Amino acid sequence: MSTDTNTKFGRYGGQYVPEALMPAIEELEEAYQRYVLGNEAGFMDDFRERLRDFGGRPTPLQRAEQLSERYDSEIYLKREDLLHGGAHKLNNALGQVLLAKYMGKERIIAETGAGQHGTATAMACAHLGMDCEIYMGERDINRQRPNVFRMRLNGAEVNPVTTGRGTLKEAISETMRDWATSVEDTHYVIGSVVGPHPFPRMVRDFQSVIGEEAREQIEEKARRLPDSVLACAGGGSNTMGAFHEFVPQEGVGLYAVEAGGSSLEVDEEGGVAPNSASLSTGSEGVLHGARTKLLQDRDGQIMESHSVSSGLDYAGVGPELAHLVDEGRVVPVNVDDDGALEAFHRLSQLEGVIPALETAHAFAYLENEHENLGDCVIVNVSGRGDKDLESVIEETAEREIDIAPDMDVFSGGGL
Amino acid sequence: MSTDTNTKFGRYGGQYVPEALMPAIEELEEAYQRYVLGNEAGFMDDFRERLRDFGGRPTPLQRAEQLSERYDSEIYLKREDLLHGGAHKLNNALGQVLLAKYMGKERIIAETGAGQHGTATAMACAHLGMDCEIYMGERDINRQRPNVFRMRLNGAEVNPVTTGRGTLKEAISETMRDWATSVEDTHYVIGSVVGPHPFPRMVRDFQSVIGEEAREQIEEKARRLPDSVLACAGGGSNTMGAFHEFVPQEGVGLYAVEAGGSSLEVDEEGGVAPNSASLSTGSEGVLHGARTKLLQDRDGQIMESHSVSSGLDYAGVGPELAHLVDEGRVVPVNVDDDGALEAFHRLSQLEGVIPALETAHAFAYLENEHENLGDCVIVNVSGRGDKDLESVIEETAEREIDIAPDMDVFSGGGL
Amino acid sequence: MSASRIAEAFANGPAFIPYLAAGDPDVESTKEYVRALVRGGADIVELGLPFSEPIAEGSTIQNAIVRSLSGGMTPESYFELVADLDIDVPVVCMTYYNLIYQFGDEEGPEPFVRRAAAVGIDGFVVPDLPAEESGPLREACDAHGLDLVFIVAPTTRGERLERIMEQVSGYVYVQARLGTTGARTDVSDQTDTSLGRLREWDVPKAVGFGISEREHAERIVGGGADGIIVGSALVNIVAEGTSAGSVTRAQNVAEGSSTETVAERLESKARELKEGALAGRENRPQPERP
Amino acid sequence: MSASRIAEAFANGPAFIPYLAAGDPDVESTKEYVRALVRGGADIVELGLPFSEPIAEGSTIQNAIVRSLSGGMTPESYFELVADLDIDVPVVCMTYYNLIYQFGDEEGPEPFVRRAAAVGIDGFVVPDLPAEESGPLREACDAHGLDLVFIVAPTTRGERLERIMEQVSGYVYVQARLGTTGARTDVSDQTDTSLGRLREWDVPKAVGFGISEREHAERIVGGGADGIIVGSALVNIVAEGTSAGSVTRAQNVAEGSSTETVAERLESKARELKEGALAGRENRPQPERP
Ligand SMILES: Cc1ncc(COP(=O)(O)O)c(C=O)c1O
Ligand SMILES: Cc1ncc(COP(=O)(O)O)c(C=O)c1O
Repeated sequence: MSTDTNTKFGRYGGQYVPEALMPAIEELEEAYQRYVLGNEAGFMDDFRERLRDFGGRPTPLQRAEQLSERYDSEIYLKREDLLHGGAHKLNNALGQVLLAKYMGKERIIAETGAGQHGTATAMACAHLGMDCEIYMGERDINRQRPNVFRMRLNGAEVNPVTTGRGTLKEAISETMRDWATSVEDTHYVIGSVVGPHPFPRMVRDFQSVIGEEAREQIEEKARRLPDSVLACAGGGSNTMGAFHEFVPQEGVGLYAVEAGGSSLEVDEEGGVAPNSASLSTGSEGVLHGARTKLLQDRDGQIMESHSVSSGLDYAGVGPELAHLVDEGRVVPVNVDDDGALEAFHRLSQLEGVIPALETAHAFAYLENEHENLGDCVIVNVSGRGDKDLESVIEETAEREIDIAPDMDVFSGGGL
Repeated sequence: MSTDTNTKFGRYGGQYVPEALMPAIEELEEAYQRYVLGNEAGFMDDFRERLRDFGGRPTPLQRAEQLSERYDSEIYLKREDLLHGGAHKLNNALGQVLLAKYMGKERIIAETGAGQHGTATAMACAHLGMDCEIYMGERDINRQRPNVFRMRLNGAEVNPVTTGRGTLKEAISETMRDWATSVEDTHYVIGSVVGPHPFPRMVRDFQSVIGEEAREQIEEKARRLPDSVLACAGGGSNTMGAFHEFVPQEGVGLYAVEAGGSSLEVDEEGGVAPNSASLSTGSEGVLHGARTKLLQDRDGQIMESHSVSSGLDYAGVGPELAHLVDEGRVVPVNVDDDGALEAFHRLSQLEGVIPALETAHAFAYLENEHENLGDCVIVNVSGRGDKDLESVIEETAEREIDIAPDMDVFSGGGL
Repeated sequence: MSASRIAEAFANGPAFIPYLAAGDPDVESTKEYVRALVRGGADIVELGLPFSEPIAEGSTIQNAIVRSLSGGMTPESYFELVADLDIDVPVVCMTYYNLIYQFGDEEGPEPFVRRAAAVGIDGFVVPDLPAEESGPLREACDAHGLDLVFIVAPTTRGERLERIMEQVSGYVYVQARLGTTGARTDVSDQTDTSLGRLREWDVPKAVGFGISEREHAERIVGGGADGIIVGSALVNIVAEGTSAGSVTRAQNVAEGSSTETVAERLESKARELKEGALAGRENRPQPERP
Repeated sequence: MSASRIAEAFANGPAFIPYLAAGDPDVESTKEYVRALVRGGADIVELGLPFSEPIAEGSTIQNAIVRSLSGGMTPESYFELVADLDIDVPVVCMTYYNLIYQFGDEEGPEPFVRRAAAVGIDGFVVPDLPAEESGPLREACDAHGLDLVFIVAPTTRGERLERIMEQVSGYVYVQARLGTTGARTDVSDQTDTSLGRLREWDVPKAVGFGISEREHAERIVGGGADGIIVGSALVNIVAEGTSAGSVTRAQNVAEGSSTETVAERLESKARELKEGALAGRENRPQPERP
C-alpha cells in the first residue's frame, strides 16, 4: 500500500514502528485516502461542519493595532486561541477522532505535553461519544494541572507517565506501547505532524485549514499575500497548518520559531539539551516512527529537551518541516525562555490577547526581527495562555521582566 | 434629556444615583443615542468589526447531539463560551470601552463578580489602549484567581473590595464610589443590564447580537423558530442578550434561570438569602441606580446573596427582565447549587463543552424540565468553565455527584 | 408655604450642620452624642438612617453604618430614637431611597414621610435620589410640610442645576468636591466655583464633603456659604471611642488615655467648627451695594 | 548462502533464546549472566543494546534499559562486551533503528553492521524497523553475512506476512500476543493461530513475548514452535539481584536471603525453560505423512 514516494518527505518521514502497529497504520492510511482525501461518505463535509459548529471556525484574522504601530508594519494575528479548547489542537483531534469513528474504532488514546492536545482529544471524544485515555508525563501533569482537570471533566482517563523526565517524549512512547496492545479496536490520535506515515500528512491536512483561512482573510483585508508567516514549532502542527497553503507562494517567508530554552548548548554527558530546537540544531535520526531532525547525542540516544512551554518541549519535529528546512523553504529560528516570557507579557498588555507560552515564542521572534520580516506579517496565535498562568507566575518571579505586572494581589500565593 | 418613558421599563429602571454622577450619565445617554443608536462616526460598524476580528463573532449555534438524544428533542447551544475571554461579557465590555474612547474618556473602571466581566473589560482596554481598574470582592478574588491573574496580565489594576461579604454587590458599590470621584475623565463599564439608565438598555443592545445571530442560525439550521430559549440570569445580560430578538415572537418561551443556591428560604435575621433568585423570589426596590426586583429584608436592607457561581451571586437583576417577568413574557425559574454542579459535569462529559458554573444552571433546568420546553430549544452557553475548575473540585468533593469524575490524578491537592 | 424650621436655622448667621449615623454604635450613645453636638453649637442635625449599600459614602461613614446595622438599627428604631431626642434644633434624615420606598404597607414614600413627620423630622437628604426621580417623595414632603434637600455636585451645571433648584427646599447641599464623603485636610477650590454658580438662587447653601477643621469652616463660610455640613470628622471621633472600647471619662482616666469622653470631644469639635464658621462670616467681604 | 550459525542453532531441536539488556546493571555482570544462560542451555543469545526510547518494551525491560544507560552503556562498549563474551552460541543484537543508523561516520546502517560482524554478532532484531523500511539494513547484513530477524505480530497477515517472510533470515520472531514485552502468567491463544499461519514457510519460528515458565515453553513448543524467546522473566531475576544489592553467594548467605547468586538463578531458570521446550517437542503430535 505505502510506497517510498508517499510515506516520505524527501529523506524524512517513513514508518519506523513495531510490526504489531503496521496493519493499523495501513488501515489508517487507507481510511485517510478514502475519507480525508476522497471525502468518502461525506467525511470532510461532516468534519468541516463540526469544526465550524463545535469548534468555532473560521477563527478571525485580526489586525493587531498596537503591534502594527510598534513595529511600523502590518501585523495580523491568526486567532487559533479562539478555537474550542483554546488552541489549534482541536482541528487535528476532531479530525482524527471523527475518522476513527468512521473506521469503526471504539477507543481513543493520545499523548499530551502541554495538555492542549489531550484536552482537545478529550473534548472531541466527549462530543463524538468515544472512550478516551490520555498519557501525560508526570512533570507535565504538574505544570498543566488545569488541562488535566479539563480532560477528566470531559470523561477521559489521564494516565501519568513516570519514565524519563516525564514529558512529551515519554508520553508518546507510552501511548505507542498502549497502541501496540490495543491496536485492533483503538486509534492513536497523535497530536502533531510527527509519527509514522500517514500521520504527518494527515495531521497537516487537518491543520491546514489555518493557512487556508488566513490566506483568504489576508487577501480580503490587505488585498495581498503576507511577506512572512510566523508560527511556533514543537512537533510542528500549527506550523505546518499555517504554512501549508503558503508553501507554493515563493514570496512568502515562512518562519518556524522553536524553543531556544535556556541555551542552545547541549550537555552531552547528561543527555540533556536545555532547549527544543531540533530544526535549528538537531541532526537526522529516527524517533517515534519517523526519520526527522532530532536532539540526540553522538550515539543516537534521544536527549531530554527543555522549554518553559511544555508544548514545545520535544526532541523531535515533523518530518515535512525538516524537509522544508533542508529545501530552504522554511527558515528555522528560535528564541529563548526569557524572550518568550517577555513576549507573553507584551502581547497580553498591548493587545489584550493572552497567548500560550508556546505561541509567545513566535511573538518574541517578531519583536527581535520585525525589521527583516517585511511590511505584512501573519503570526499564528496557536493557543491561549489560560493553561500557563501558574507557570508564568513562577517563571516570572524568577526573572527580571520589566513589563511584567506586579503580582501583589496574589500575595497569598499562587493561583 | 431623559424622560420617564425612556429611562424605565414599565415600573422598573430609572436613574437612582448620586447627583455627582448624573451629568456623566446624561453625557453617556447622549453618546448612546448618537453612536450606538445613530451609528455616528460609524461607531457600530467599528464595534461589529472588532467583535468579529478581536472577539471571534459570530459564535456558532451548535446542535448538541448527545443532549438532543437524551431529551428526545432538538437542543441547540449558542456558543458564547467561544468568545474571546471565554464568556458573553466581551460583547458589552468591548462596546462600552469603545464608546468611552469615542467619548474621549481616558480611564475605565469596572466591577466584577466571577471575574469574567473584569477580564473582558481588561482585554478590551488593552486592545483599545485604555487605562483600566477593576473592583472585585475579596471573596471573589479567592474564588476566581485565574481571572484575577488574567486581568493583571492585560495591564489592569485589580482593587480588592473588603466591605460586606466581598462579592459582586459590594464591588458595584465601590466602583460607583470611584466613579463619583473620577467621573470627568472616567467611564464606568457596568457588567450587566443593571444600574441606572441608559446602562440596562445599552448593555442589552451590545449583547443582543447573541439572539440576533441565534435567530438567523436556527432559521438556517432548523428552518423554524425555537420553542424555548434558556439562559442563566445573574444581572441578566446574557439573558437579555439571548432573549431580546425573540421577545416579539410570542411563540418562543423565554426562561431566565436563576441561582437557587442552597435554598430559596431566606434568613431575615442574618440578612442572608442563600440564593440569588431575585426574579423568582425578590421584591421591588431600588439598588445600584435602578428600580428592580431585589433580595431585601422587610426594611429594604439588601440581603447578602449566595450562589456556587460568583457570576450569579447578586441580589438584584436587570430592570427590563423584572418588567418582562411581570408582563408574563419571561418565565423566571431557578435551580440549586447541586443541580448546577451536576449539570456542569453532565455537559462536560456528554458534549465536550465545559460550561461556566453560571451557564450550568441553564442546563440543570433543561435536565429537569425538558419535557415542558418543546421540540426545539436553544440554551445560551454564556461562558466556559476554565475559571471554575478550582471551585468545582472543592464543591464536588463536598457532595455525592454520581457522574462526577474521580479526581485521583489530583491526589496531590487542588490545581 | 411658611418658612420651615430648617429655613429659620439659617436666619441667625452661618449654620453648623453636623452629621452622625444613627445607632453608631448604639441608640443611647447616638442620643448622647447628638445632644453634645447641639451643646457645641449645631444649628441643624443630619442623622443618617443606615442603608446596607451606601454608595455615596466613604469608608469612615461606611464603617459607621456597619456598626449601626450590626447593632440592630432599623427604620423603626431610628424613628423612636428621633422621637426621644428632645433637642430644639431641626433634624434632617439622611438615607437612601430604598429604605424610604419600602417603609410601611402602602407603596411609595408616603408612609415613611408620614412617620418621619410624626416623630419630628424636618427634612430629608437622599443621596441616591436625583431630581429626575424625586417626584413622589417631593409630593409626600409637601403634603407633610417637610423639606427636601438636594445635593448639588461640582459637575452640576446649566439645565440640571435649574431643575434641582426648582425642587429644593430647606437648603441646598453643596458638595464640596467630587467623590464620596470623608474628612480631608484641604478645602477644594471647586467649592468657590460651585457657590458662585448658585449665587443667583435665594436658598441657603450649606457646603459639605471633606470639612474637618476650623480653618476649612472659616474659609468656606468666608467664601459665601450659608452653612457647613460636617460628617466624617465627627464620625471619626465616634469610631475612635468605639475602638478604644471606652466611653466614660472615668474609664479614660483610669486607662490613662484621653481624659475626654466621646461626647465631650464631639462637643468641643463642634464648638471649634462653629467658631470657624462664625469667623468666616466676619471676614466675608461685604457685598458691594451699587 | 550457506546456513548461518543461527540457522544451525535450530538444527538440534527446539532452541531456547534468552534475552538480556547489555550493561544491566554493568558490563561485567552481563558477561557473567550470559555465560550462566549458556550453561543453562541457551542456543542463541539475544543481547539488547539499550535505546533511550524503547517503544516496544514493557516496564521490566524499560527499567533494565534505564539501569544500563545510567551505567554508561554505549554502542561501542556494547561491541566490546560482545567481543569479550567468548561463548559458542550465536549472538543476536536487539536494538532500535536510530542507534544503528547513527553509528560511525558514514551515513546509513553499514558501519554498525560492519562493526557488529567484527565482534562476532550473528544477526539483528530491530523492533521499530518493519519490512518497509529495512532495505538498507538488509543490504548491509547480506554484505556482512548477518541474519536479519523480523517480528511477526498477531495482526500480521496476508500480503504483509509474505513481504516479511521474503526478507527474514535466521528465524522469524513470532510475537505471542499484542502489546509490549513483559512476563505473563498465561500463554496466549494467538500463538497457535500465528504458528498456523506461518506453517508453510520453511524458516525457524521462535515465539516470544510473555513466556516465563516451564509450562509456557512446553505448550508453545508443543504447538509447533521451533524456539522460545524469553526476556522479561530473566530480566526480573537481574532486577531482583540489583535491588537486593547483593550479587555474591557469600553476601546472600551472610544476609540470610536467597542462597543463590543472580547468575545461578539465571542458570537454573534457563534450565527449567529449556527442559520445558524439550518436553514440548516430545509431546508434539507427529505430523501425519500422507
Ligand atoms: C498552544 C500550542 N501551540 C503550539 C504547540 C506545539 O505543537 P505544534 O508544534 O504541533 O503546533 C502546542 C502543543 O501543545 C500548543 O499547545
Ligand atoms: C459565564 C457567565 N454567565 C453568566 C453570568 C451572569 O451575568 P449576566 O446575568 O449578566 O449574564 C456571568 C457573570 O459573570 C458569567 O461569567
